[in-house]
Amino acid sequence: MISIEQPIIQMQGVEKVYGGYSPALKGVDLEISKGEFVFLTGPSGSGKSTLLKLLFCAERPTGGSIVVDDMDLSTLSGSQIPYLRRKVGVIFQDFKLLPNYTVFDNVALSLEVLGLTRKQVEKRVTAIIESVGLLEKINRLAVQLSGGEQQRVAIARAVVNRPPIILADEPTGNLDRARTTEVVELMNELNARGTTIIFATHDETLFTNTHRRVLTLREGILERDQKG
Amino acid sequence: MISIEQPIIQMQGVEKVYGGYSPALKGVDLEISKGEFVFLTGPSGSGKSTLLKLLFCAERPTGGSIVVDDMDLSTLSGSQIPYLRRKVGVIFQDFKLLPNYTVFDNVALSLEVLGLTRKQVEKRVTAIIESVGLLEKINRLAVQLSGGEQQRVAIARAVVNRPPIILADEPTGNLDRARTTEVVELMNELNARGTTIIFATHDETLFTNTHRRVLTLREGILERDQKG
Amino acid sequence: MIPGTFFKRALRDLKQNLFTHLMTTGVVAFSCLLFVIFGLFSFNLQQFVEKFGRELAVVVYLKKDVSQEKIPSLYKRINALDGVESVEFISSEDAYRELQAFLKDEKEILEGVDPLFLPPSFQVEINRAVFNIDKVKKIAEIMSQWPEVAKVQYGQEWVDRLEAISQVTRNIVIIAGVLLLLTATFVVSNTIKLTVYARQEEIEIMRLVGATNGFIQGPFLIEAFFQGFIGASFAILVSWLLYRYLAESVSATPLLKDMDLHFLPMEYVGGVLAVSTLFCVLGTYIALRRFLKS
Amino acid sequence: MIPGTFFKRALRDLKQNLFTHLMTTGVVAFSCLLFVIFGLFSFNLQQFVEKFGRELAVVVYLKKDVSQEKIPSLYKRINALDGVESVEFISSEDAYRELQAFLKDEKEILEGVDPLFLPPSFQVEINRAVFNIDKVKKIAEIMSQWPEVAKVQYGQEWVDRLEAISQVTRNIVIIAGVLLLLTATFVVSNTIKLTVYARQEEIEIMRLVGATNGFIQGPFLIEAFFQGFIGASFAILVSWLLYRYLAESVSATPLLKDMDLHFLPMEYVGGVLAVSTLFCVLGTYIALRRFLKS
Ligand SMILES: Nc1ncnc2c1ncn2[C@@H]1O[C@H](COP(=O)(O)OP(=O)(O)OP(=O)(O)O)[C@@H](O)[C@H]1O
Ligand SMILES: Nc1ncnc2c1ncn2[C@@H]1O[C@H](COP(=O)(O)OP(=O)(O)OP(=O)(O)O)[C@@H](O)[C@H]1O
Ligand SMILES: [Mg+2]
Ligand SMILES: [Mg+2]
Repeated sequence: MISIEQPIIQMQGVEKVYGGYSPALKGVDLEISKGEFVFLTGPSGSGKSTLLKLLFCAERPTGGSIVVDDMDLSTLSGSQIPYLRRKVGVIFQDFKLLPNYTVFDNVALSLEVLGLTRKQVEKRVTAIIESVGLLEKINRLAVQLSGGEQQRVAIARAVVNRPPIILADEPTGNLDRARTTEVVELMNELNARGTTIIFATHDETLFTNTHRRVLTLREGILERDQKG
Repeated sequence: MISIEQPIIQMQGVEKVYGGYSPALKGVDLEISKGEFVFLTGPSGSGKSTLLKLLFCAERPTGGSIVVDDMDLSTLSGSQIPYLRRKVGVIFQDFKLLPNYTVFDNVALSLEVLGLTRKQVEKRVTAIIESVGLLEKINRLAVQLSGGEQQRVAIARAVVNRPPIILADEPTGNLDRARTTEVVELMNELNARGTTIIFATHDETLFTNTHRRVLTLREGILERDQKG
Repeated sequence: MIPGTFFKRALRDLKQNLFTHLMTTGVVAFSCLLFVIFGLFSFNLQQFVEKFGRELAVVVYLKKDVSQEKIPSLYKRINALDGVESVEFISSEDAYRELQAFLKDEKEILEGVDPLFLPPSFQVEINRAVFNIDKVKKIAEIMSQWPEVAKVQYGQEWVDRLEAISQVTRNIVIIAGVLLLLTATFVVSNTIKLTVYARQEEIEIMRLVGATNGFIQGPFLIEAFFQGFIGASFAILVSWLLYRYLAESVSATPLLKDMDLHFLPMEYVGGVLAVSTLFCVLGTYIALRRFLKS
Repeated sequence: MIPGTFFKRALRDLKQNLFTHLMTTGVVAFSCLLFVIFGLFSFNLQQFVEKFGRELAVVVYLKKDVSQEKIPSLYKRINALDGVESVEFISSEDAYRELQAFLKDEKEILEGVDPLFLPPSFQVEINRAVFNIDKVKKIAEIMSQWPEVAKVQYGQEWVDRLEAISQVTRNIVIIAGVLLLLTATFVVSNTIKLTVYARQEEIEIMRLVGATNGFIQGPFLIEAFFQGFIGASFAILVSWLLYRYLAESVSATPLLKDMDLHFLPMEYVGGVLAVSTLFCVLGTYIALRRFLKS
């Protein structure tokens, strides 16, 4: 299912050292094509989240170059970052929901920042919330949800604006088997429509029987790049 | 491995309705003996976290009675709650670490609230941090850790004061297979020393081949109580 | 970006953080109130000192033997001097009557005294010369050299004293004003900082989902505008009510009737409103900047 | 629980939240400063009015024909009256000399006037009778009925005016004081609330791991104690320096020398320290309570 198109993500010799500590990423070279679905795995603390954070400028690399959708992140000015982030839907490992916003408002935020009005977003937000099975809880505050429910809101928020790239950081850690399958299917569907997906996970069952490409990090080094 | 001793946790007709919403727990009857190791499973939003929250008075039941280690939680006064919580080590689903405290200080907090001085806690804290593999990061702030590392700190904090009861809410959701095995082994070891453990998880592989007791919740109802 | 969206979001924020907003508005109101009342006080003090100063006059005593005919020409010469506001002639008889009035019930002590024993004089009012003692001195010097003049008296001691008092008053007012301004600035900017910091997480998350700085700032700045404006308006209203109360109680006391109070001039009121609003908006802008630059 | 642990934790907290702590202390300091300076001002105003009042005297004019021998007995009788502070006899000659001194350069107008044309009198000082006009009236009435007395004068108009002024002053001082107190209370308690709310998560987590309320409150209350104490001390220091500066510049001005300024009495200073400290501790306690009861 790998479409051989132009690369949408390019990393060259990327290094990330968090001030004063040992490097979290060392010399990562990576190229991901438009429309690819890539799993990212590796033990706890190996640098998966760091790699993803670099791709939407939550962190800046301390070495190497990164190009995302023709934007060179090393020369990207601060005022350009929001426009990068609108192209990249991120499911955060710690969800990063606004606890006192409702489910609807949390998801709608992704569209509101684009300048759409409430009217315009209503339909799309409702549809995506339904697809993650939370329609009946649409008006609850995020803080009133269970862990798995929060995770699904985070997924909905990342995909609602149909970004060309989705970075999913452990998006099924709090979900039961059935829900996990649903999420993977949602990702497959989005991928089929052309979305590039990087899916960081510890759950080997998710990729062992697929033909997806699997990247394995170990102590900041891209140890293995197993094309599916 | 179920030791037939006196019950340490007793729930009778427990019901929990979060203000105005449909009930999260309905008529749960449950008895857990001292020294038992119980898995708690069920789909997302089925009430696992709610059940655990009731056991350390983070939430109060709206019906039924709960007795934990001879303390009747329905008559427990506010000033008694801290003493209940010192007997119950909780690994929170969302970790609940203090982001600007170091790993050491986060774990030490559990012992400091007992009135122990720094000197006294130092040895125990260091030992437990080493056992979760974070010794080299002991002086980092919690916010500077990866998701899995934070989860391990949360585990260390819950067990460092050797409580007679441990409530683990999805303690391996952010951990890789190897780390997960380590955590389960740590729990087994604590259990062997007499600690009662309730381990909420979605990961069926953790209990399918053991002979542990497994409780299954579905929509707030204790659907299945499978003695191992 | 449609401004309407900003207003709607500002409104939602307002509902969600009502307590904090009321608090900030309260802090702004109190700060402005202190400042306005202080302004009211020092403004009236200044008016009072000025009025008092304006009542000071230069008295020109004529020699007793100056003939009546010379009076009109002297009157004209004095009136022609630079800085003279008004001139009044007081004959010996007038002066005697004034002394009688001054002594009131003891006027019998003047029994048997020649009504003409006091010299005739001119009462000269100087045009707002209070704080310009040099001009008074110059005028006095010119007149004292005229042959018809016996003596020029201008209450030098009083002028000096008044000047000293107004100097000290001015110093106190300046120090107190600067202190108040510092306090208000410090307190209001801290309150703003604390409320913005309390929403740090919200700001961070908005940035992560692709919000521009403008999108994030918009509602904050709108809210800050209203906090500054409503707070100051409230302060002005309260101090106006206070002023009405004081003014009425002063004018109801017969002895203080001539001490009429004034409210602050419109420019000052407008200034307080403008500065308060601007300050809140700017303070919020600066507090936000910390979280917006990456 | 060992108090030492509390101090150590308070110290760690202080380091971690240094900025917030400095801010709170600053807010407390500014609030106290305003209050102390206001106290300084109204205290001196009151002293000034009182002193002015104490200088008011009742003058008893005797009939011109009263014989010298009666003076001592009259002196004693006046002195024996309830409320009389001191009595001074002024003979006709004394009065004449005083009038000469008063007229200064114009004393030539008294030329040819009989030095005895003024009646002898007693200058009676009333014991702090300023605000008790009734007592003055009563004394005056008693004395005016004695056959030797021609007239009793006590500047009724002045006493009334002074009373009216001090009434208005007192009103203004009370209103301003209440306002200041309200402002300080509001601002300080809000700052405390905001800083405590900012640490809500920390408090919640401590409770979840089994901390008692005392364990959580301890460091907060210790910090609040220091904030209140240091803030107030700072304010007192600054206002003392300000006072020194003003007092010096007043005494350096010859004309204002007799207007000697006073610093606040020790009780007031102690009161400000105590109230500030207590208020911070209590405010923190109340703000914390919201998060501690379950
Ligand atoms: N504070 C709250 N207010 C209202 N509803 C709540 C609150 N907390 C939980 N709920 C609801 O109660 C139900 C049970 O939640 P709970 O967190 O116990 O689920 P869970 O089994 O732990 O799920 P997960 O596996 O996703 O963590 C859910 O439907 C949830 O939406
Ligand atoms: N802000 C930070 N400051 C310092 N070190 C950090 C910071 N964030 C991450 N690290 C370190 O960088 C390394 C990689 O972290 P990262 O979050 O990328 O791991 P991960 O692969 O996502 O792990 P996990 O599966 O546990 O989430 C870890 O050792 C972590 O401690
Ligand atoms: Mg991670
Ligand atoms: Mg849960």
